[in-house]
Amino acid sequence: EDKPLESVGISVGLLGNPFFVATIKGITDAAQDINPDVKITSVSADYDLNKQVNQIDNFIAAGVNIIMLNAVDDSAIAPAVQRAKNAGVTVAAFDVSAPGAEVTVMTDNVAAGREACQYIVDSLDGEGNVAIIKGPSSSSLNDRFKGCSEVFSQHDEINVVSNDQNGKGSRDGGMNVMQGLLTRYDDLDAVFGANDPMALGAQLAARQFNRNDIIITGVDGAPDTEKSLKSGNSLLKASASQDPYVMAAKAMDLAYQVFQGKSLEQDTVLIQPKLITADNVDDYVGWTGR
Amino acid sequence: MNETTTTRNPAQRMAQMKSVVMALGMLPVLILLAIAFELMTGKFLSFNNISIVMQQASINIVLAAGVTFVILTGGIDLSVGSVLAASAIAAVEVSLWPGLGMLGIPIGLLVGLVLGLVNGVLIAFLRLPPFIVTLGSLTAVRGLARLLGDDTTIFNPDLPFAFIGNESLMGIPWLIIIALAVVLFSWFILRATVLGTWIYAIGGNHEAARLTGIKVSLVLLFVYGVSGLLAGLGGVMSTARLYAANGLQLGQAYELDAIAAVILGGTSLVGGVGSIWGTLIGALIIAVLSNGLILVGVSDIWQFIIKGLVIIIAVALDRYRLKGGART
Amino acid sequence: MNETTTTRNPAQRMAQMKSVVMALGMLPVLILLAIAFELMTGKFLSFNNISIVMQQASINIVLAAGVTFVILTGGIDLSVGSVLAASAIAAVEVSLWPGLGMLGIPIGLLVGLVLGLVNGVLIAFLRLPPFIVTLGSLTAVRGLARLLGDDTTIFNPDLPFAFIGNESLMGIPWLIIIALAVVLFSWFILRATVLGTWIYAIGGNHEAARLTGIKVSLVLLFVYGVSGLLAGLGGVMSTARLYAANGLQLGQAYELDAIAAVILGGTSLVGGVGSIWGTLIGALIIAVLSNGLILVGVSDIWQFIIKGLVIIIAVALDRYRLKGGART
Amino acid sequence: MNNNTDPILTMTAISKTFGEIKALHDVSLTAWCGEVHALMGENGAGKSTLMKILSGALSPDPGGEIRIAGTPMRTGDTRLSKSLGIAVIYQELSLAPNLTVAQNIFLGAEKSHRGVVDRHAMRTQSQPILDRLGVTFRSDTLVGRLSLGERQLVEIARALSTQARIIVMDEPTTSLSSRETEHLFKVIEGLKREDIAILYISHRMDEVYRLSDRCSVLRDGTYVGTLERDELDAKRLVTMMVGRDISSFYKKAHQAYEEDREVALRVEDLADDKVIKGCSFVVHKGEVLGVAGLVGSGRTELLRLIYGADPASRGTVYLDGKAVTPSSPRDALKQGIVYLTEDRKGLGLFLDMSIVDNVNMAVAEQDARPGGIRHFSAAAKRAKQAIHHLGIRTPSSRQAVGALSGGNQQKVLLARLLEAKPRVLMLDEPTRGVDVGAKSEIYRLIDDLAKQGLAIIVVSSELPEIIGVADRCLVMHSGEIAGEVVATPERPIQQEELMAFSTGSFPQSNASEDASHNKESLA
Ligand SMILES: Nc1ncnc2c1ncn2[C@@H]1O[C@H](COP(=O)(O)OP(=O)(O)OP(=O)(O)O)[C@@H](O)[C@H]1O
Ligand SMILES: Nc1ncnc2c1ncn2[C@@H]1O[C@H](COP(=O)(O)OP(=O)(O)OP(=O)(O)O)[C@@H](O)[C@H]1O
Ligand SMILES: [Mg+2]
Ligand SMILES: [Mg+2]
Repeated sequence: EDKPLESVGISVGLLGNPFFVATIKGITDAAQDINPDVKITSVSADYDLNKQVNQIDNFIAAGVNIIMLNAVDDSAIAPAVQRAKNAGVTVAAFDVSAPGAEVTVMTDNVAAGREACQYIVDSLDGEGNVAIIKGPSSSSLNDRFKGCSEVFSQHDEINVVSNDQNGKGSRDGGMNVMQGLLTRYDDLDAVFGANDPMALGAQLAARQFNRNDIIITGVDGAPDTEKSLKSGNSLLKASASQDPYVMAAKAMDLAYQVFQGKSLEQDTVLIQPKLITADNVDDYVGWTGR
Repeated sequence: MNETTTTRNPAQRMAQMKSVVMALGMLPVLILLAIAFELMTGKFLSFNNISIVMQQASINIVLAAGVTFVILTGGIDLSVGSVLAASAIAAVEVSLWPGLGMLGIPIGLLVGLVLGLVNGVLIAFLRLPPFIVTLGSLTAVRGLARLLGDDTTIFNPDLPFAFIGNESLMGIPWLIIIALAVVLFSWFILRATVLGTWIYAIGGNHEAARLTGIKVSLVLLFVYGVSGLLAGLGGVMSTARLYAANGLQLGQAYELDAIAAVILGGTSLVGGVGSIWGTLIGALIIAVLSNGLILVGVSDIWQFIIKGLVIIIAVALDRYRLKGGART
Repeated sequence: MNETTTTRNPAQRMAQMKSVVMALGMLPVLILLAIAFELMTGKFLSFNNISIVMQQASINIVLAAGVTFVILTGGIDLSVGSVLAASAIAAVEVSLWPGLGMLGIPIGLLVGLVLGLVNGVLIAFLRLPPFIVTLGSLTAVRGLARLLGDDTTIFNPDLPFAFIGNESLMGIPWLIIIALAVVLFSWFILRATVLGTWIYAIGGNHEAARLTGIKVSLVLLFVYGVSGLLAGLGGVMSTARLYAANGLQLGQAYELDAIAAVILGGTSLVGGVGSIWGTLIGALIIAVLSNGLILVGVSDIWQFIIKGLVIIIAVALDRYRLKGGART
Repeated sequence: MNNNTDPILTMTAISKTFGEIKALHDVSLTAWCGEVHALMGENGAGKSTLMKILSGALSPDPGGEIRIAGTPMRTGDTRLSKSLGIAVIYQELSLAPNLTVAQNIFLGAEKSHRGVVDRHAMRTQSQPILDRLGVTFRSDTLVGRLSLGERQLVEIARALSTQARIIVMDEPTTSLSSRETEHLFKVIEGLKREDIAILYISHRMDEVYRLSDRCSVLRDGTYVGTLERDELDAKRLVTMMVGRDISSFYKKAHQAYEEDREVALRVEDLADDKVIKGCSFVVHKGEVLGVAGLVGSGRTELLRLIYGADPASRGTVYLDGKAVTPSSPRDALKQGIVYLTEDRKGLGLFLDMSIVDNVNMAVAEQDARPGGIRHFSAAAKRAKQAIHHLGIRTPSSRQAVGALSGGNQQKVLLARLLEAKPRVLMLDEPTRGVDVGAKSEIYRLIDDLAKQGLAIIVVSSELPEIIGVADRCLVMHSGEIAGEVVATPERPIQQEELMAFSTGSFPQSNASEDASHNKESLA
């Protein structure tokens, strides 16, 4: 006899990000396949650990069956997860790992950073001046930064001129940082933005400076990236895509199995990113392609 | 003579009643909200949930108490969120010292106090505008917190003072006890001491306070120091709850919540008018809204909209209730 | 009589000089900063970079101009960031209408104006405190913006009015032209019209203004309407620059930057004192700092610390310069 | 009395500059224990500035010296001055409106045990002082709820509560009626007996005659001279103050009271639910109606109701026979009713704005060019005229009003009102803090306006002023009109009549009888 799935609570880093909107859609669809009347509450922690802990406590109080968690911090969330488990709630982590979660489904962000920056290295034939636009410190952005730095440091002729500017994870921030970088360095060859909004902002700045020779890469494969890649004159050449919808839906399915008391063969799933470029973008399904 | 005293008696009674209503402040709104959420969910007024709400409110109560002191003098403190972050980082780092981990508490408090006093010196002795000074330290202290914490989350799963965030004394969580103690302490200072009278006097008429020989600068130093100290306490509480701190994200926009609690509680931004009980109720209203809306299962977007509207409606009700107030 | 006039002539000259220095306000700080960054980088004072700084400042200038009106009456508007987001979302959505895309501009402005007027009605006619009302709408309008934009980033790579964000008129980017036009317009209203005098009067002494027969409510409605309208304009400008808008992230904390520009520019939070030129310089200081620190290559963390300190030092210098100033 | 002791206070060579305005220039002043030393001078002469330097509220320019009982005092420190026994009643009241009367009285010197306030002690110790001043409000009332005169009494009580050796009174009676003034004078006599030195600033000659042992005069920030009590003489004083001989003060030529004159303003059963309990009266065209009463009797509140500044609970105001009952000050102004507030700083002026802006505030709209653009030259002209007519002492018309002396601020406020070209003029304490020269200028103005057919209501706490200026006088007592007194050419209004009504010692019925009796005797 199956336990009925009545309610699910979702807490994500920042709801306004289309990426997380897609994850919520994935979770909602998967949950409604199980029970069309399931009650789903999704909240945004705005990258504030205190807030996320509050939300988890509130979910516990509300008596949800499953908490779908996109942790603001991949280690410090542990006590709250433990509380939820103690209260008999199933916790599933997606996109970011959470210690103690019964299910974890995430993109390999180190690999994503690696792929996006390998593309730069290849395009520059292993030599040139490059910059990294950081985001606000969060585990997925930090992993991408790590992967990218790894690749760049393996090539002696690649000169990283700047890697400590914060594009705030947004178009606006990416654009402002890129404007500064372009004023400062006349000979910049390529830029890696740790997520697509910052990469797209960097593209806007490069256009303004008429630096149409610059190579920009990002991570996400967001709809606006897709559109840019398809436009034919995109400076944003490649983005290591993740699939938030599939990732989150998968996490939901696994979490339901745990909720039913089944044991999983594999409780951690690492999804490999796929580099999309102008050449393969037409085959790309995209976040909203379902 | 006789006539005047008799005619003034009912007036006096009216005035007394009014002052009771004033002291009640937003309490009716808080009660209404609680009843509404209980009716909608059937889970709100459980002992357990009330305790959760109070715990969630506790840090904001502590911050808001400090900000109440500042606002009563007619100033403002925008830096409490950043100071909280810096103190929390310091507290976690110190808690990692082998054997001396409990020092995290006094050091966290000290960091808060010192940062608050720096604000205070700039405002009280250099006479700089509080808004700009604390906006500056909102930014600078945020940078400092990141620097202290190496721009990452620092974590101590064996935090020696974790009991503060997770345990109870006779069924009442420590966080709640601390928050209420802070409120009582603030109430005592404001209500019963000479210092409290001076704080109100400075907010009521800064120039008059100076002319009567009140040490305005020292009083201002005190209020910003207290605000910093309580932000430091908030940092320690947050650490005890989370076992961790992050220089960039922790405490972001907390100043707005704290100020909102103070103003919702009826304290005037101009200074001189208000009470700590109002602040307590204001902070509880904010926490009840956050908790209740999740219990009801309102979506995040609508939570924003409803929260904003409820805040406005609450003061509108309050204004209506107090109609026909004083001349000034 | 003669005697008094002769002894007072130098006094008058001094007073004039002082008022010039007052009007200059923070200009010396701005110039110092610019020179310092030029010396450090050799690239700051290029025409191109100045143009970039001004472009980056433009949105904040427009917002801060609106907030200047509000603060001059002694009020505050915390909602400009959220209103900007809502207007930007509306502008992008309308720009996607086939053939009618240019309507995005007026609709964006209209959304801002209407939201500003809602604030205004609550403050002017229901007499609610501006801080709480605009804090409420900061939250509620943020929710509205997310609702309008379906809680995601909406974008339009073929934005019909993208020229505003990316093209120039006789070498001067449109964004800069718009920002300066707004400053001139505000200057004209504040300086040359009866309405402007009323705005200062209300900020100077609200009750006296009422007793002098000034239509206080209408003036307040006007200032919050203008603030909303200019936030709407900021939304359109942001859209034209980014080709995209996001209901949750866009405009976060812009209100603090706008208020900081106003206060740095010497406008008093109490109301009644200040000028739009000060606001312009305040906004430029903030933009110069952000741009210059990136040019110098200061790390993100230190940018925070330095920005905060420079803001405080700037007002401290200003205070020192004006020492022994007016009675108030 | 003070022959063989050292002076308690000597101020020597005190100068003070604001920017480059020299407010005081080498002023010296001496005071002995047990004397009342009056300080006189025109508006802006520097009296308040000198006293603020004594209290430490302002720092003098270097060079001067203040000695208390022979020992030099560090200047610019309010705490120090206070601890040396200097208490000040400031001209611009310095009370915290959000605190109670008792809290204000002991502000900065709270009764306490180890930092904990002893409310009971403060209440019980403030009550005798308040009783001595004959106040009717309680010590736990919020100051923000008091009328201006009542606030002045609190300010006085504060100065009396300290163990002062020197008490400075900067125009303490400007908002007090004769009864409170009388109380104050008794207190001052008591203080003299206790060997306390009192520095007394006033523009009222009669007070100076009555109280002072000596009188020093300032003019344009310089010390002119000191007169001993037996040398006091109005003409001489005025000459010292103004620097020239003002031959005669303005004396009103009373107009006969005519029954059949056209009624301009009629007030019927006007009341609010707090203070005013239903007042009815008329004002005729060309008539000056005085309103007398004790502090807190509701005179201000009555005018505010007529002006629409506070909501009335019942009653009607008729203008030229038409019911108008203003709903707001703006409405009243449109009808041609204007009101001069008694609280110039709190409710009247825009202290950070220039004289030009302050004078033109009410008329800027009607002067404006199309599109609401200000007519700057018209505004400048009006301001210039006002400065000239009322003798406002200022370096420039663009001076911020906050930097003017108290009396000059009052003139600026008056100028604004007169620009509005009213039909009914309501003046609440119009000469509050104004010097003798300007005072007679204002009386002349009131008379001229009355001759032009305006209906004028003057509220004043100074009985001689009311008697001098009014054709007819209402007396208020606890929110009601207790009586009416009419002046005739043969028989001017008597001070005693007004006093009797205002203390409520005339029963209602008698009062109206008395008024009709007056009218009969007229016919
Ligand atoms: N803070 C200030 N800034 C500039 N000027 C000032 C300031 N305070 C006083 N003054 C000027 O100093 C002069 C003396 O002012 P003060 O207030 O001492 O006059 P007063 O004799 O008390 O006059 P009144 O009888 O009107 O009260 C005036 O010209 C006044 O404008
Ligand atoms: N808003 C208010 N709330 C409560 N009491 C008030 C208020 N306004 C005035 N009063 C009281 O009403 C009474 C009358 O005040 P009003 O100002 O009319 O007196 P007044 O006759 O003009 O006296 P004064 O000479 O002091 O100006 C005073 O006792 C005052 O304390
Ligand atoms: Mg004076
Ligand atoms: Mg009065």
